[in-house]
Amino acid sequence: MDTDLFVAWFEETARLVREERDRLTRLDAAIGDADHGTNLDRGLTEVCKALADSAPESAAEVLTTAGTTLIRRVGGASGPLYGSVFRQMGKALLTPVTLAGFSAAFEAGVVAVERLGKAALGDKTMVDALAPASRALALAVRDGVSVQEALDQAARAAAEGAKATIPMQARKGRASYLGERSIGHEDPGAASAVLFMTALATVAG
Amino acid sequence: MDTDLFVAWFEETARLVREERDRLTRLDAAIGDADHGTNLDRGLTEVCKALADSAPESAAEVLTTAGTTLIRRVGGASGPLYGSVFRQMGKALLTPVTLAGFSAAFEAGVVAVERLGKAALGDKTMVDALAPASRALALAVRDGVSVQEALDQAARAAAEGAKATIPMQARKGRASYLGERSIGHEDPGAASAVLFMTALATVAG
Amino acid sequence: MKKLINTAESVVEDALNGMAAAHPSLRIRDHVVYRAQGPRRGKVGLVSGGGSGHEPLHVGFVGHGMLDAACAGEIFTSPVPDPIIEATLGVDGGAGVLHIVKNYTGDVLNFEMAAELVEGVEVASVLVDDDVAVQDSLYTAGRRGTGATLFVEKIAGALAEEGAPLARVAAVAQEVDERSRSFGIALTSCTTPSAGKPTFDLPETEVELGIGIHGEPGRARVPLAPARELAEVAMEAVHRDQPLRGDLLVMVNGMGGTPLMELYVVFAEVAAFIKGKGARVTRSLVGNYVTSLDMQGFSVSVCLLDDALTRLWDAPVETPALRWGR
Amino acid sequence: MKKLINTAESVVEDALNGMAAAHPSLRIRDHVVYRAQGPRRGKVGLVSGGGSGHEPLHVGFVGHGMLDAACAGEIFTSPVPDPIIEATLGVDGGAGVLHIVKNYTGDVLNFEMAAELVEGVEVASVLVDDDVAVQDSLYTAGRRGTGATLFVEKIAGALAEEGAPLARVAAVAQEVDERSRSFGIALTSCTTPSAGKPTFDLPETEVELGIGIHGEPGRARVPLAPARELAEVAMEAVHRDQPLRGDLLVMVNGMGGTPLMELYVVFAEVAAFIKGKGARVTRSLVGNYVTSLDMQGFSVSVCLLDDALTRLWDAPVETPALRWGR
Ligand SMILES: Nc1ncnc2c1ncn2[C@@H]1O[C@H](COP(=O)(O)OP(=O)(O)O)[C@@H](O)[C@H]1O
Ligand SMILES: Nc1ncnc2c1ncn2[C@@H]1O[C@H](COP(=O)(O)OP(=O)(O)O)[C@@H](O)[C@H]1O
Ligand SMILES: [Mg+2]
Ligand SMILES: [Mg+2]
Ligand SMILES: [Mg+2]
Ligand SMILES: [Mg+2]
Repeated sequence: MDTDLFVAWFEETARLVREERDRLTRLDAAIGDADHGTNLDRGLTEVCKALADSAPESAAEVLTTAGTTLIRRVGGASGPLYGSVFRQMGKALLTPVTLAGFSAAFEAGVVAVERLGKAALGDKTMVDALAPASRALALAVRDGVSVQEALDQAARAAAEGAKATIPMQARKGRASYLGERSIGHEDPGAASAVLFMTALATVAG
Repeated sequence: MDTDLFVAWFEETARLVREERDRLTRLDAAIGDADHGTNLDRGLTEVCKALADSAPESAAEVLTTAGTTLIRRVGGASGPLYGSVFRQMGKALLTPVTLAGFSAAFEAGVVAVERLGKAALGDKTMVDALAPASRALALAVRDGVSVQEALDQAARAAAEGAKATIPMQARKGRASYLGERSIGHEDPGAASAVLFMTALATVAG
Repeated sequence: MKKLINTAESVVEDALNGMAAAHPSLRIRDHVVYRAQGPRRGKVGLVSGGGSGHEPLHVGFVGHGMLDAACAGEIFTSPVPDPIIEATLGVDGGAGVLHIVKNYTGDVLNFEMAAELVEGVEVASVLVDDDVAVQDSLYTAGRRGTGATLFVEKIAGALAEEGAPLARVAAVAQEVDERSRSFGIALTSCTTPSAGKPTFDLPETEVELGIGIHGEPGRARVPLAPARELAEVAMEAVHRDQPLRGDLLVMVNGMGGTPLMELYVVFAEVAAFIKGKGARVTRSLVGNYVTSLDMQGFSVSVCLLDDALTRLWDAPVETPALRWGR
Repeated sequence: MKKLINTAESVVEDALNGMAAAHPSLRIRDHVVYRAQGPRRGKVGLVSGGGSGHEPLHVGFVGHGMLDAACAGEIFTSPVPDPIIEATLGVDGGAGVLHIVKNYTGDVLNFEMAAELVEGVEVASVLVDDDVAVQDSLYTAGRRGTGATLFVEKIAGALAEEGAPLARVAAVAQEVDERSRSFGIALTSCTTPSAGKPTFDLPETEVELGIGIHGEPGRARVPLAPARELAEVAMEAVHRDQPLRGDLLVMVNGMGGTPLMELYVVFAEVAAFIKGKGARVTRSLVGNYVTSLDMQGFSVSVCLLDDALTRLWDAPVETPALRWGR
C-alpha cells in the first residue's frame, strides 16, 4: 500500500462523491439539512487540490493533508469528524504501510471520531459504517487474506452498516432532533462512509 | 318607481354581487389587484344594513344613503366612484319618481363618476357600462316605452358596454399600468355595473 | 393558501392588535395608527395610509421623525375617507397636516374626499409617483407610488420634527418624490387572503418586470435570470428615466417573501451598477419595507441626494420599522 | 427554484459583498464580518457565527452593543475553524473573547477546534440551546440554538460594551440562555440554493411543528390551523418547559418568507396567551431575525427578564439589523 494508492483513494472518493452528491444531499434532506453531498463534494475537491499541490511523500502525509483539508474546508459536522478520522490515521500510520498497520491506523481514526462526536454504534451516524469496516479489516488481518480481499470485506461491512442505520432512531447530529421520525431513513454520513470504503477497494484493485 | 323599489334594487344587487363576487375578483386579479368582488360585497352588505337601519322615506334618501355608505365603507377606487354615482343621483332625483326623472338623475350620476375619475368612454372602466346604460334609458324615455322595458334595455346596454371593454387598452385605474397587457380582459368595474343594472331590471319586474 | 392568519376578514384588525401589543409607543383606534403621545403643538402633522399588505409601510413608520398617523385600509384597498379625516384631526398640532398619498386612483380619491371634508385644519397633499415601470402619460393613471414613499415619509417627517411650516414640509416631500425613481421585479405572485390563490400564475422559469405593490402583473414577462441581470434591468430602467449622478440614497426592498440574504445579493449588483455610472451610494437601506404580501421579488428605489436631504435622512427616527439616532 | 442569486456556489460571498457595500460600519474579509473600527482596548470581544441562511443572524448583528465579529459558513454549514480563529484574534482587545455558539454538532466542533488552536487570547464559550421542541436527553444532540441566540448576543454585547470582564460577560450570556425558550412552526419548507428544491414536502393543508432553522423537518405534522391555535401550540410548549412569569422579552420571529403582517397577527395571539398566564410582555421584537432561507412560518422566543437584563436589553445597539439608542 504505497503513497500513490492513498492519493488515488481520495481521488476516487472525490469522483464517487461527485457522482453521488445529490443522493447524499437527498438523504440529508430527509433527516438533516440537505447539505451533506455539497459539503463532502466541496471538501474532497479541496483535498485533491491540496494533494496535487503538496506532493506528499508518504501515506501518512497524504492522510494528514486530507484530514487537515477536510477540517479546514468542509465545516458542518462532517468536516471536523471526517477530518479527525484521517488526521488520526495519519498520526497512527507506520511506514512501510502493511495491511495490519493500516488496520490499526484505521481503528485509531474511528476511535477519534467516536470520541469527538461522542457517538457509539447504533446512534445512526457515520460510526455505524466506519466501525464495522474497521472490524472487518481487523478480522481480515487475523485471517491473513489479501489486501484486495480485506478492503472488499471492509467496503461490504461499511455498506451493511450503513443499511443497518435505516431502522435506527438517531441519537446524535441533526437527525436526533426528529426523534422517531428519523426511523426509516439511511444516515447520510454512514452512506458517505461507504463511498470512502468502496473507493479504497476500487483503487486497490 | 317607489321607495321600496329602490331599497329592493340594492338588496338584489347585494345578492348578485355576493353570488358573482369571485368572478369579479378574478377579473380584477387579471388586470388589477384582486379585490373588486370583496370590496363591493363588503360595501353592499353595509348598504343593506344602512337602509334597514335608517328606514329611508324617499327614493332620493335611499340613493344618498347608499352612496354615502359606499364612500364610507368600500375604499379603493370603486368606493368613491360608485358612491358618487348614487349620491349624485340622490341629489338630482325629483319626487315623485318618473322614468324620465330617473333617467335624468342617472345621467347626473354618470357625469359625476366621469368627472371624479377623469374617465371617458373607451378608457376601460365602469363608465363603459354606465354611460351606455344611461343613453339607453334616455332613448327609452324618448320612445315612451314601459319602465320595465326601459330598465331591460339599460341592463342590456350595460352588458354590451362591459363586453366592449374586453378589447380595450385601459387608460384609467390600475389596469392602465399593464399597458397592452390589459387588452383581452373585461373590466371588473364595468362587470359590476352590469350587476347593478341587471338587479334594477329584475326588481322592477 | 397557507398564511398565519385567523380569518381573511379579520387579518388587518388582528395585525393591528399585534402592533398595539408590541409597540407601547403607538395608539391604534379604528384602523388608524397614531403616536401614543399625541400631536405636538406647532408641529406639522404627517398622515399617510393606503391599502394594507405593504407592511411595514405605512403603519410601521409612525413615530418620532416620521409619520404622526397611518390609516390602514383593507388588504390592497385604500382606506375610506372617515379614518383619514379622523387621523387628520387627531394629529393636528395647529400647524396643519400633510397628506402623503401614493398615486393610485383609490388612494387619491379617498384622500381628496377626506381633505375636502376636514374642517378647521389646513391640509396639504403630496402625491408619490416614483415607479418608472408605468409611463406617465395621458394614457395611464400616472406613475404608481412605491418605494419612494418611505423616502418621502422619512425626510418630510424629519423636517416636520424640526418645526418647519406646512408649506416647507410639503415642498420637501414633493422634492424627494421628484428626485426618486423605482422599479420592481417579481419572482412569484402574491396571494391575497380573501382570494386565497395567487393573483397571477408565473411559471417556474419566468419573472414579471415592472410590477407594482398590489400583485398587479407587470409590463412584461421574461425568463428568470441571475440576480446581476435582474438588478441591471431594474437599474437601467431607473437610470434611463433619471440619470444616476452624485450622492444617492438607494433602497433594495423585498416584496415580503424574499429573504434578506437575496436582497444583499441584489444590493451588491445595484451598487456595482451605480459605481459603473460614476455615481455614489452614500445612504442605503436593504430589507422588506414596502411589500406586497408574500410576494417574492425586489424593487430598487433611488433618490438623488443633496446635503440638505442627507441631513434630513440622517436625522433621528424612532418607529417600529425604521429607527436610528435615538 | 426561484431565487435572487447569481449562482448557488457564490451566494454567501455575493451576499457578503452586498453587506459590505451597504454598511460602511462593517469590514468583511474571508467570510468574517467585523466592526470596521476594529477592537476596543479592554473590551471583551464577542464572536459568533454558523451556517449562512439565517440572516440577519449573525452577520447583521455586528456592531456597537452586540457582536464584534460573525463568521459566515456556507448555507446551513458551520464555518470551519480558520475563520473562527481569525475572527477571535481580530476582535481581541486584550480582555478575552466570548464565543457564542448555537448547539449543533457542527458549530460546536468547529468552534471547539478553533478555541483550542487560538493562541494568546483567552476564550470562553457559551452554548445556546433554547429550542424546546428537542428533548434535552441522552438520546439527542441536545436542544438546538435558535431565536434566543439574538437575546444572548444583544445582552452579552451590552455588558461587554460596558467593559465587564470575560467571566461576567460569559455568565450573563449563560444566564440569558437558561432563561430563554423557543418553539418554531413551519408552513412551508425552505429550498437551499444548491439542492434547488424544497428540503421537505409539506401538503397545502399541513404544518410542521417544532422545526429548527435549517429546514430540518419538525417533530410532528398537524393540519394547518388559524394563527391563534398555532400560537397556542408554540406557547404551550414554551410554557410547559419554563412557566411564564413576571416580565418577559418576547420575540415573534419570521422564518424568512413570512410577511410582517402575519407575524403581527401571531404576536397578538402570543401576547393574549401570556396575559392569560398572568405574565407581562415588557419587551418585544416582531420580524424576520433568525431565519431559515425562504421558509414560511414563525418561531416564538421568550426570555424571563429581571431589571438587570432589561437594562442591558435597552442599552444602545447599532447594527444593520438591530438598532436603537444611537
Ligand atoms: N456526533 C456525531 N458523531 C458522529 N457522526 C456525526 C455526529 N453528528 C453528525 N454526524 C454525522 O454527520 C453527518 C451529517 O454531516 P453534514 O450534513 O455534512 O453536517 P451537518 O449535520 O452539520 O449539516 C450525519 O449523517 C452523521 O453521520
Ligand atoms: N379613474 C377611474 N374612473 C372610472 N372608473 C375607474 C377609475 N379607476 C378605476 N375605476 C374602476 O374601478 C374598478 C376597480 O375597482 P376596485 O378593484 O374596487 O378598486 P381598486 O382599483 O382600488 O382596487 C375598475 O375596474 C374600474 O372600472
Ligand atoms: Mg447536513
Ligand atoms: Mg381592485
Ligand atoms: Mg384595491
Ligand atoms: Mg449543515
